[in-house]
Amino acid sequence: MTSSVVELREVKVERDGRTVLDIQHLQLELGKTLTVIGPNGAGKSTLLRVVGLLERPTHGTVFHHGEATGDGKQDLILRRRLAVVMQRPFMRNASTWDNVATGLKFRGIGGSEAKRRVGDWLDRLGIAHLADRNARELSGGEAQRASLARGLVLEPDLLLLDEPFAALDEPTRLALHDDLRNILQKVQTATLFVTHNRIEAQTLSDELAVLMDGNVRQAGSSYDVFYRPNSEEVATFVGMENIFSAHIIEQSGGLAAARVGRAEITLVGSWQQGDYVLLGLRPETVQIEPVKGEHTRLGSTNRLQGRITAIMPFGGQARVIINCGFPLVSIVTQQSLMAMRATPGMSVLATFQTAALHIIDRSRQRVTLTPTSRPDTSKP
Amino acid sequence: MTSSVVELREVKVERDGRTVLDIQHLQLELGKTLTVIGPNGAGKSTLLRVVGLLERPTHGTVFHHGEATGDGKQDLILRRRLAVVMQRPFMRNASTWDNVATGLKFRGIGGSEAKRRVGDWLDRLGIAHLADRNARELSGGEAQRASLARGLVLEPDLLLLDEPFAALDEPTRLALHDDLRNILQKVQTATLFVTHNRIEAQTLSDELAVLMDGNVRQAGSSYDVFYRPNSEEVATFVGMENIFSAHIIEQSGGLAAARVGRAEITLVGSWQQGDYVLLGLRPETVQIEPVKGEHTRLGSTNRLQGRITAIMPFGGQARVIINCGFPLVSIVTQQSLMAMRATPGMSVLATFQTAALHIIDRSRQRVTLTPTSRPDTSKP
Amino acid sequence: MELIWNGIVQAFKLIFHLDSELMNILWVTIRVSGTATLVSLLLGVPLGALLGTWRFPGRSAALSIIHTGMGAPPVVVGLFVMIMLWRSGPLGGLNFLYTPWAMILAQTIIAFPIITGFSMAAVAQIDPQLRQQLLGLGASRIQALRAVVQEARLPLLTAIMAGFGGAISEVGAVMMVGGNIKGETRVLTTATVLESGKGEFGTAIALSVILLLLVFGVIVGLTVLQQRNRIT
Amino acid sequence: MELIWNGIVQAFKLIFHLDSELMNILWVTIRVSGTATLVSLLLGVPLGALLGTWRFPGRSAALSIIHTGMGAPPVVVGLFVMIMLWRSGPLGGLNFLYTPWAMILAQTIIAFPIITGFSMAAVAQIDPQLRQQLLGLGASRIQALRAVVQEARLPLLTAIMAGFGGAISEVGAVMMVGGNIKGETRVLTTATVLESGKGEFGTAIALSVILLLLVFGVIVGLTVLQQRNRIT
Amino acid sequence: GSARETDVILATTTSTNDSGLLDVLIPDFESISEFNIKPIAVGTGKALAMAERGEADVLLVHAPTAEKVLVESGVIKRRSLVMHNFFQVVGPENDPAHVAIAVSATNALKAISETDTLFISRGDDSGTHKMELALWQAAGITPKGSRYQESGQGMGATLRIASEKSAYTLTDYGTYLALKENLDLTPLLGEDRSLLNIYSVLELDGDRFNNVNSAGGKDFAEYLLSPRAQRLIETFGVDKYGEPLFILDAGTSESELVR
Ligand SMILES: Nc1ncnc2c1ncn2[C@@H]1O[C@H](COP(=O)(O)OP(=O)(O)OP(=O)(O)O)[C@@H](O)[C@H]1O
Ligand SMILES: Nc1ncnc2c1ncn2[C@@H]1O[C@H](COP(=O)(O)OP(=O)(O)OP(=O)(O)O)[C@@H](O)[C@H]1O
Ligand SMILES: [Mg+2]
Ligand SMILES: [Mg+2]
Repeated sequence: MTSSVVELREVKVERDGRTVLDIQHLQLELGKTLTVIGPNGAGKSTLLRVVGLLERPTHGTVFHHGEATGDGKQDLILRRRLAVVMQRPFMRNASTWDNVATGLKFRGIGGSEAKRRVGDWLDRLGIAHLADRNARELSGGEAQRASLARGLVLEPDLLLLDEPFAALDEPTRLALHDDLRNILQKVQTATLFVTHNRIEAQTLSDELAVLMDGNVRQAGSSYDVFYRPNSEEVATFVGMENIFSAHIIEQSGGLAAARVGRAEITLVGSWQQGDYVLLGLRPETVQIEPVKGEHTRLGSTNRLQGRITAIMPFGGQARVIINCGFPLVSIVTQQSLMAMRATPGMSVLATFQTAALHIIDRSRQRVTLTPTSRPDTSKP
Repeated sequence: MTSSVVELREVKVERDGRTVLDIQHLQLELGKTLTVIGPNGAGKSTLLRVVGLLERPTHGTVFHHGEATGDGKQDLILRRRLAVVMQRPFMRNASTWDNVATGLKFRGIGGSEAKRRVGDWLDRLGIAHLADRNARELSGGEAQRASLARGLVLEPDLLLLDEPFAALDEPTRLALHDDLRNILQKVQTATLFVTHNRIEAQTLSDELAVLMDGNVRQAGSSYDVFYRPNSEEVATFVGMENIFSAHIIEQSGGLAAARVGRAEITLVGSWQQGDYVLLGLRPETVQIEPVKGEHTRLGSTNRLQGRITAIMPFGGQARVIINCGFPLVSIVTQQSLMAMRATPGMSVLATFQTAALHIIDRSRQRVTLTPTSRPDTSKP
Repeated sequence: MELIWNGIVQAFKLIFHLDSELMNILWVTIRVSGTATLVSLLLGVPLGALLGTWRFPGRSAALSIIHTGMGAPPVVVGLFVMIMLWRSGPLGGLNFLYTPWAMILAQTIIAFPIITGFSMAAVAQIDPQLRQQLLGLGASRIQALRAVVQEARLPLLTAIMAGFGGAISEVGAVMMVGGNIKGETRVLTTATVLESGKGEFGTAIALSVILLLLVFGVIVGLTVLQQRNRIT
Repeated sequence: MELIWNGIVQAFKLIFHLDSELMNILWVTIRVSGTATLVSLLLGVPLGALLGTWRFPGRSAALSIIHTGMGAPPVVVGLFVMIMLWRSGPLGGLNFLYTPWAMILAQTIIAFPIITGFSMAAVAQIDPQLRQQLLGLGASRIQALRAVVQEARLPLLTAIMAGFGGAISEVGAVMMVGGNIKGETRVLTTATVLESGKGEFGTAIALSVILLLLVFGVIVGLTVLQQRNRIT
Repeated sequence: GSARETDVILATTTSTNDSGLLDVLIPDFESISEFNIKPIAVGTGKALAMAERGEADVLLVHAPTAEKVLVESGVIKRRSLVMHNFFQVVGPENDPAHVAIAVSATNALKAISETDTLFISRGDDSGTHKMELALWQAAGITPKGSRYQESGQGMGATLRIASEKSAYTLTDYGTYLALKENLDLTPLLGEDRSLLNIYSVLELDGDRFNNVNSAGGKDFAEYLLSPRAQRLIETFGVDKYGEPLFILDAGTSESELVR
């Protein structure tokens, strides 16, 4: 067995009689990073607090390094091996330097050792010039950097990060991703990382868990979760905005023809005629083109005719809603929109690769998260 | 003249003798949304507080609706026409409902009117079920929603939003973008919007200002700022990670050949031989392919040979650093990496369209932000 | 020890018999200390809130004066008030000396700095950004002040308790300016001193117990109020 | 009014002549009230911090008792302490009555609930999430408590001032248990009462002024300390 | 501050202490004795209650009737007269009840009760209060109503109240002399046999209590009666008020005085 740093068994947290967290099983190993994503109020911060021994679960047990926790004295020793960076950067009314040194001081680390480590992390997070400033006067992002430095300076066995980059500017965020991934790989730390940022979620770790209403809805590699979601909710949450149920009408070799509303599409795989399958499609994989030419069946590209109902800006691109009997969302560049002179009401063909269709397989639903028993999720 | 809601003239804010904000001129009009981006500590929140009459500038004057502010009594009337949503959701120790109703109460709006409006906004932000809960017990994202609702419920003439979506989950964030844009367009509000999210910055408004070290470094349409940055700093900040200086060696028709380090590239435009130009290139426009075939000069596609020095995950994609004499960053899909069996040390061709090269024109630097006198920045 | 036990028993006897002298003393006590606390509250909480949120030159001197007031000995207060209220004194015309008004005045001078000082400390502890957020939602300065005071209601209640405690428990000043006149200005503390001076330790203890019960009752009442208001 | 003015003049005369009796009274005052404040501090701040952060059944009852203690009249405290310390009382063996020890005991009983109650209120006002964050950085429970107390240093200082003020300004209890013995247990307040009883209003006012100056000095000292510590 | 064999607790009345006499006598005593006197100034009632419980070693008080009760009960081993002076009826200068021309104290009280003038009683069970009550009784009057107020305080405060309210009151001479400068009160009646104010020293019976320092008490009592102390008492007040405050009584019996 690998060395498990944290293990949760049948952990439940209740508040005012409501269950806000309900984890069957969760395990975290040395050198691994588990990213937790989920909607607001899903229980992510609660999970973090429970894992960090800051809050006792109503039921169940939290194991650290194989030992059951819950004994005050023992817990302190275990807490000294971890570091929590909370969602909000709560700063002591003291200088930034003192704030970052707080955890070291608790551990009796002072002198040149503390000076070196604190100085180092202030530098890495670009806040060395703020060392002498009262931390209560820092800007939102500066405070979050200080909060992050305060945790990282401890070089813990277990690192618990609750949206640590939410207030950072993008260049810093990017630089920190690279930095942090390198550090975490080098220093054999187990990390639990909560984020709302989809790119971040896929960047910082391979393992991902989706928490919803206090339950782990899906767990696996980030590819697994983002490209093979096991339920409509997860699919929607990870950005598969287009979800529809298809009725297989014909099977031919590795391809099948299916009916979605009044439209017909091609999908990959072997199916029984009459089967119903749930399909997910990311809007960025849907292109639009002017209506022209023939409609080919069972090809590698699906073409659905529809009418544009709305065009909305999305970053440098645009989100286009097309009514093909059912609404289909597409994200396209401004350029291609201009080239087509697309306007609401216009008839267009929405096209997407057959390979871009994801089958949402509810049978893969599972609630425990044990890396060792995880189904094989090798990437394509 | 259009009706200016806010105007700042030669406003300076000093703290402990340091200038944290220095705005020559800034004007905000009814029905328009100005987005402010900039690194942490740039002074964005300070700007917001000054505009919101929460802080008096050390020098200069803030005008609201054409009137100079600074008189306590008059300021209250003006403050009643605006709403500030601060970066951190400071909640009163009261129910969520009461928190959202706070501003209405200050204005003496109660009864069924308040009930309708508060209920409406709680609904829109998906926190109606939290109405009776103490707002101090809300999760990070829930609190931010409440904070946003608290401002929007006031339906102000001037809306000041400081990173209001930072803690929201992505689906909610997306939905709110659309919602908010629609609302702001409908209800003739002037909006000042601070964000770190690049997509958000381009989605919510056309006008954008880049604040750095307290100064407006660039202002204009979001296309202008993101695709025609006027300095290295701005370029880097908006994501043009590749910036290099090119030496024109040959001009032929609308194309020019230039030397970058030891490599040679083609660019669009008319130049004098011997000119130096500063170029910016977004990593997502750089592709990589195996080394093969001929190297064509003065084509629409630039091809630079180099060696991969690092591959880092980036969301579902990967960031690849290629050494072509100078480092070049490319963002490519995992699939294309796999197809090439790319590994660090491997020789590759980095390719990018000539049209993807942006010329950074320092002569366009400007520090005032007056929408009416903005240079024409029609999109391509 | 036996003395204390007997005193407690006597206290309950006095209470249950609705002893008319005791009832009068109780009534004067509650009226005087209640009024003094109320006046101190109405003046002290706004002033404290203002001092806690508004930075101005000389603020720290003002605070030192308030804090000194918190430590001003009641006997000193009593002495000064008495001299002021003497017939020959500057406020002699009011004819307040040896009336409950004089006692209210003295107790207000004692309770006011306590309530002001602690209101100040309570309000200063609230994040100034909350106040900014409230102003940004359209609060007038007064509305913001009121809201900030509401945020600090827990320590403020403690301040009120301390102010009331300081007023009702005080004896030196009310003795001097009230005169401890039976049926008019005799309160629980002065009665306790009197009985103890007479060597009537049993009665003194009985009065002490009644005084403690009164304070306890008021405090439990305020605490319940505070608990109920915790989540509005 | 003239009386007050003469008193002030006399106060400065006494101070500048280093009047030996005054010096003795000052020394006893400072020793007794200083010790009582210190003891109350050492006991009250940790207890208050604990009550402010730790929720347990019966906490609200404990708070009510502390709050009642804040309002417990010094005369009552004096009476009970006296009875305890009597030769025939349970603590008679200590032979503390009519010594500074008895006064320290009484003043501690008076200052302790004040300091505890306000420490509680001050610490309870600190966001509980800050404490969680500190624990999450490896603080032991005691380290976290200490850090939280440090956060509340502003209102805590006010609490200390109030505790010291309560102790030094008290007269009923120290009179009873100290006996106001010249050269031994006479402090500024009891001396003031004595002089005022003798009709020596000038001296009484002089002593009052000196007492106020002493309190003011201590408070200005503490305030300076607080200002200096604002940004550590 | 631990137990000292030499400590002697002297329970005395506020008026004795306020007069300043003890500030003269105690240092003198301590200069010739190994004992250390701790004077505790309390109300007469409390002083007697302290004696009853053995909380004092020696008493200097002025409430003959109550003192005799203690002597009879055996708490007090010896009671000796030290000195005396006279109580005074004082009141506003215009003297609406014409107390100044009253033939006796009882007549004066009768006169006061018949006019519309306030009388302030100490009401604190002190020696002065007991005397006042005895006088009312002798006059056959039960004082009550709004014109009879009880201050429940010491002599000084009571005089102050009487002065402020233009009322009559009964006071010991020493306190009146000390305070009269700041009072609008005139001495109207004194030197009446019935207004005798007798101070006695009371020694506790050491055999009845565990911790009473009866040797120290005895030593101090004997000192008060000694010529050395009597000389100090005899001249006390002369320099300040131009007349002595107390008249010597050492060796005199009470019956001699009253007659
Ligand atoms: N009291 C103060 N004394 C000195 N500097 C201060 C004070 N308060 C704020 N600052 C500094 O002013 C600068 C601007 O702060 P501001 O909050 O406006 O930044 P911001 O652009 O909103 O940053 P962020 O993206 O991190 O929220 C920061 O560097 C901050 O540290
Ligand atoms: N004291 C409480 N009583 C009742 N419910 C509570 C209490 N505290 C928190 N909750 C609820 O518990 C749920 C989980 O909260 P948690 O902070 O773990 O969410 P989260 O997943 O971190 O959300 P976010 O993304 O917004 O930070 C939320 O719905 C929150 O409102
Ligand atoms: Mg959270
Ligand atoms: Mg900010």
